[in-house]
Amino acid sequence: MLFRRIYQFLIVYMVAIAFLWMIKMGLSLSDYVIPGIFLVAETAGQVAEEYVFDVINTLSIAVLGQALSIVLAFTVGISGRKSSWIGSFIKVTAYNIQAYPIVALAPIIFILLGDGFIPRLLIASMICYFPLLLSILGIMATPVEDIEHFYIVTGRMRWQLEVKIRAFENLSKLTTVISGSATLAMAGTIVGEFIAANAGIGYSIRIALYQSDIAKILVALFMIGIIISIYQGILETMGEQIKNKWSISKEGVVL
Amino acid sequence: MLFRRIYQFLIVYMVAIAFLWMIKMGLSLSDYVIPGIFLVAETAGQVAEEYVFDVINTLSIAVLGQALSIVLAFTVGISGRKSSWIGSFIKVTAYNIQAYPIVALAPIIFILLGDGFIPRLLIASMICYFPLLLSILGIMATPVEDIEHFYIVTGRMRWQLEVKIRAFENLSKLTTVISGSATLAMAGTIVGEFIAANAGIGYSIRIALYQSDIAKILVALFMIGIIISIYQGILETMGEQIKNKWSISKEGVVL
Amino acid sequence: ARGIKFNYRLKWLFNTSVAGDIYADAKGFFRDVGLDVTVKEGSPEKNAINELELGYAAFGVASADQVIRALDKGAKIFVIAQLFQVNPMQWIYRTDQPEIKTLQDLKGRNIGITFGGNDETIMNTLFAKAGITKKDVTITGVRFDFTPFFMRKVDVWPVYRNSQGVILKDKLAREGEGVYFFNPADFGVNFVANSVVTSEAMMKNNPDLVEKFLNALLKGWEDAMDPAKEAETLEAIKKLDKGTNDAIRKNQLSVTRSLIKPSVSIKIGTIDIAAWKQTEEMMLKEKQIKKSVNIETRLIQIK
Amino acid sequence: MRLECHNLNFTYPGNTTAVINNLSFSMKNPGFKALFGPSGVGKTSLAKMIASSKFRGSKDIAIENMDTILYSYNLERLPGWSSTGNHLNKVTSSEKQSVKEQLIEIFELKDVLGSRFSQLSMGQQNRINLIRYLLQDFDLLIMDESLANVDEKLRETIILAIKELFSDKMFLYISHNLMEVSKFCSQILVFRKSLENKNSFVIKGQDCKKGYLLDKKQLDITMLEIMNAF
Amino acid sequence: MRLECHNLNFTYPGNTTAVINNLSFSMKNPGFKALFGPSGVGKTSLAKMIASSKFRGSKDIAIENMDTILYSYNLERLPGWSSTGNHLNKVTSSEKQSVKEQLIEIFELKDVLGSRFSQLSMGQQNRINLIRYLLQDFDLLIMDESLANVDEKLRETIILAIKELFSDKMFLYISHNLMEVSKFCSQILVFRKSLENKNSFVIKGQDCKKGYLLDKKQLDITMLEIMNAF
Ligand SMILES: Nc1ncnc2c1ncn2[C@@H]1O[C@H](COP(=O)(O)OP(=O)(O)OP(=O)(O)O)[C@@H](O)[C@H]1O
Ligand SMILES: Nc1ncnc2c1ncn2[C@@H]1O[C@H](COP(=O)(O)OP(=O)(O)OP(=O)(O)O)[C@@H](O)[C@H]1O
Ligand SMILES: [Mg+2]
Ligand SMILES: [Mg+2]
Repeated sequence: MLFRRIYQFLIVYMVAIAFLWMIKMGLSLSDYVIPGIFLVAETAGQVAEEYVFDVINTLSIAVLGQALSIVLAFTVGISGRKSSWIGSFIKVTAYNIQAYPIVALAPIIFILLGDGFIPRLLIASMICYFPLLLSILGIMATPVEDIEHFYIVTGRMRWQLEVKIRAFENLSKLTTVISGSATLAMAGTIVGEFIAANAGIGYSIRIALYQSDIAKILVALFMIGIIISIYQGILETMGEQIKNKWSISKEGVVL
Repeated sequence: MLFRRIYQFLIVYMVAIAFLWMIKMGLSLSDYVIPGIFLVAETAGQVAEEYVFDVINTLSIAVLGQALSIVLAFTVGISGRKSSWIGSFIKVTAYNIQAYPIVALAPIIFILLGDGFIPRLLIASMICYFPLLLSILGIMATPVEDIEHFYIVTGRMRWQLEVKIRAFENLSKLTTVISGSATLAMAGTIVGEFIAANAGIGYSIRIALYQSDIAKILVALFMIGIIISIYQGILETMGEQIKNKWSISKEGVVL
Repeated sequence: ARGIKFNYRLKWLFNTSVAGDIYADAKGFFRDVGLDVTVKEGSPEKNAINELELGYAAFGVASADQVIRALDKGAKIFVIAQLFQVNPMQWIYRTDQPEIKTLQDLKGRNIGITFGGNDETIMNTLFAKAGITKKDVTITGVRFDFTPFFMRKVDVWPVYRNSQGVILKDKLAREGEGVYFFNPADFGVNFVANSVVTSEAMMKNNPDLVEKFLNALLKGWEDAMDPAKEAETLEAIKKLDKGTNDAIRKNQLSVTRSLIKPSVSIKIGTIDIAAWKQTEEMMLKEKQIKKSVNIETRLIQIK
Repeated sequence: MRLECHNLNFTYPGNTTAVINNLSFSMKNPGFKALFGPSGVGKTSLAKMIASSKFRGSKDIAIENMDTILYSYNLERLPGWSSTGNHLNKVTSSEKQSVKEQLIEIFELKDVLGSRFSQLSMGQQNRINLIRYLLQDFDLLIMDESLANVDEKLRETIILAIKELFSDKMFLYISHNLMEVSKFCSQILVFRKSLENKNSFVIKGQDCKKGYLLDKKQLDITMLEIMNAF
Repeated sequence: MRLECHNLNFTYPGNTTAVINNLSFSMKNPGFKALFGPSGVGKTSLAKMIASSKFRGSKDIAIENMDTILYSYNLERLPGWSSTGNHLNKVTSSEKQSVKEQLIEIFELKDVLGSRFSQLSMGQQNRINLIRYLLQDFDLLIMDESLANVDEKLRETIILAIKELFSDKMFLYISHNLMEVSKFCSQILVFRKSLENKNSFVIKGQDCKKGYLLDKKQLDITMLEIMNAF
């Protein structure tokens, strides 16, 4: 699974690069528009080591940010699942904050929080939480009648139980979304670093862009891709294990 | 529903602004850091009309972008739903593209597509499609055994039917995600404009940022919020209607 | 004692164009006068003037347009030193195009402008000066990446002369292309660039501290711009700016020198009052500010 | 204890014909009562109306001395995250612990308490679901085909045990087994198809108790009576 | 046509005791065969094994002259986006059109063809599901409690009609109704509880056809035989 992810990424990356180089040759573009193979290799030699550390730095924030956004999404998703006034109010708030491009909010965030670690984390989780929220809202707002009936009529239904039932019945959807959101957390962290940090691969990308150094960017994208593939692979394996542990292979699977 | 959305947004906005103004007074900050009520009102008078057109311009792209990303998410989600090699390959591709911060890809997009309408649309749908994809993947990868059994054993199962069954059984989750993704499309379009366009509210925000004009940004955020609320409200109403038309209120709802 | 602790917020990322700030810190000039200064990188989203007001920083670097705009909106700040004597915001174009010798030579070209940026104000002033209307030129909005210039979709592209300008020149040279720079100052338009700012409260309550800080900082700049200390300066920069190669850094430093200290006679930090007034006028004309802010009252040249 | 309907009507929204049409009947005292009739005649609909708080207290449905009415049906599921035994414990108050043990014995479920719900056979699922309802506080329990997938022998054991253990409760039993209904229920409401429900009959059943001696003749008469009412 | 098992074994993964343990039996010729036994004994498990392509062709299960084996059960649902009538049409080939009409008549489903599946009563759901299987090509159709929620009268009509209309097919009928199984099936595999299935019996049933005259004595004997095998 993990290996598959990695070599599949390598294929994707190679195809994309080959495509770029075809364009380069086709239009005979110079190295400063699209860097050639030697320039990329040379740049890789120069920055690879540094970028590995950057990406790992970024990943560590992304992991934190993802954890935060999972908590956030569940909190909002659970409290916003009802179609009551307050539920819809929470949804409106959550949706609106999302609608604002982070770049527009960034100045306000800096005014409120200063710079450093916190805004970087906040931006990462703001970008990551919303897609999670959408799925969780969808799942949490859909009753599982044949299980919930008993608890409702006997007055035993608590919101925790309701949430547990709906989460369990949609376990595979949830694990798909959560492990998928890893890439969002990563993208979010990079954006956060791009505008708010002085460390991480997002920061390095900003510098490379300022220097208009596409070769560095290609190297950075490669590093990001590899690390994401590994992280994603690990999450998916974990998701499988949780599914197998918490639930149990359904009857239909055995026979 | 629609009205509720709008006045709920107004509440959220007012609370946020009031909070900012409390900070302003508490720390006695100048209009440059946080603009006061008069400056915001004055700025609103100056730019409101222009911004309304900008936001509508942006919305029109967002609607297109959302449509595109729904198509994209379904295409990828449906072809990536199997756990086969090719399914996982498609997923890896889709995930990786997502992981790359759009700012890093922007130069490449520009090389391939030039600037103007197409990259703006592309960036909007790239930001919007992924959360949709995650939900659709989750839904499409989960069999509905008690319905699918018949079609499988009688050899009548086609992928179209499988997709239709799973979509139908998860209709309310899908409509939640799709109408929720409107805000993502909007945010995506704004980001696209921010980095790649000469029109739209994202472009206006960029100019305001260059001039550190927070008052303009607050006005822009207000416009965006209002339009999003309306768009979202319309989508939700449509979603309800589709649900009511395609499916039928379940037994349990009546009794 | 560790000294008085505060932050100093730069305008932009660590690179050669902040050589003096880096040097003063690296050589312990602040420590020597009993100050514990943290020098922080800047970015478009981080604004030194905001940080002064919020107390996140005690000193900062801001561009003249930021200063004037903030004053227009009631900020209480003072400019205590002007770092760039010549604005690094210039335009690059290839040598296979005719050189721009008079402003009239701008006609017919495709010119890049960052809408909302300083370069727009500067270029508009130049146009007004030369009587050029929007019909005579093609204006293209500029973003952060140079692809349109590389692809020759835009002929004349705005750059920071001492950082990006050097890098681009080098890149094009590798492909055998030469470049010119178009400097508005050569045509009488002096739009002030980065200056050191502090808050009114600081000026009032802690004039000693301001003086100590500024002296240490300017000492850093003087040394950093001293050709004799080039190796040391480059060494200090390299520690913070790994992404650039040595040759480029060296070139950047020499260009920076010409902008910060155009001649030996000019003391670094000298506030060019005339240029400030011209800047304010330009902004007023462009309706970037509503009223005159009497900029000269906010400029304090500390001896 | 009394359950009565007076000219009750119900039509599903969007439908033209009423499912329940002028239905009147009366049932009283604890014990097993049945709803019996052809498939699709409206038994489930009536049962849900009785259990629904929306219809409680309306003048069409009169309920006396019964506060808690529970509706259970054979398609219910238990949550999947732990064993059925655990779930059973969770919903049993401490004073009902011994009843629980007794019921598990009678329902022959000892061996499957360690399994998840999805691992049970259909009949086992039916039984575990019914047990948890019996362990709740209720005055009237509606069992909508709750034992449909259990074999006849065990079903009889279960019904007799319930009647004995919960002799002060009322049960509304919906089943398609004519013999069973005739044997064990005291009153049987027979629905007639495509006629006005008004003409529905309440027929007296044999109401057999544990250790009963079957009067075959009487039973045949009851069954015949029901068949005729059909 | 022949269906045979030789010392068949099956244990669910993770379980310690086998569900099917050294089971051997043989059934042949078209008609109604039954799987009968207490709840949880392994009927569904065996049925799924027979239908599963994984076990086809293994030496334990021998199937002769039957290519298509379909497994149907009572919890299946039809898709919800259009009426059950539409869905039925979609899965019926043109040459089976008339059989379809006939079956709808017999199954008493005319009135509900315009309704969505979720609007049907349980017995109606059972019936519409069974009809669509009957309209497919098959040699052996397994009906796992497929008529569990249908009333006895209609169930009899349906079974008799199926036997008449599909006289060249084999059916494996799983039901908890002793009388029904004894009456209408030609061979009944009786599962015994908690003993080795090896000792399972195949008992000859009455195999009544349409318009039958019931030999009550014979039936009682069969039923007794089954009860004893239990
Ligand atoms: N939600 C609904 N909308 C419309 N019609 C419905 C709905 N639910 C049930 N019906 C119809 O009402 C009638 C009675 O249904 P009900 O479920 O009460 O029957 P029942 O007596 O319980 O039958 P069964 O024995 O098959 O379970 C049926 O004809 C059914 O099609
Ligand atoms: N997926 C599974 N995993 C583990 N055990 C299972 C699984 N499915 C069924 N069982 C067990 O296997 C046994 C036989 O189940 P099966 O469903 O075959 O019984 P059945 O004869 O069809 O019963 P019923 O008449 O109640 O439907 C039961 O004890 C059940 O608990
Ligand atoms: Mg019913
Ligand atoms: Mg079974």
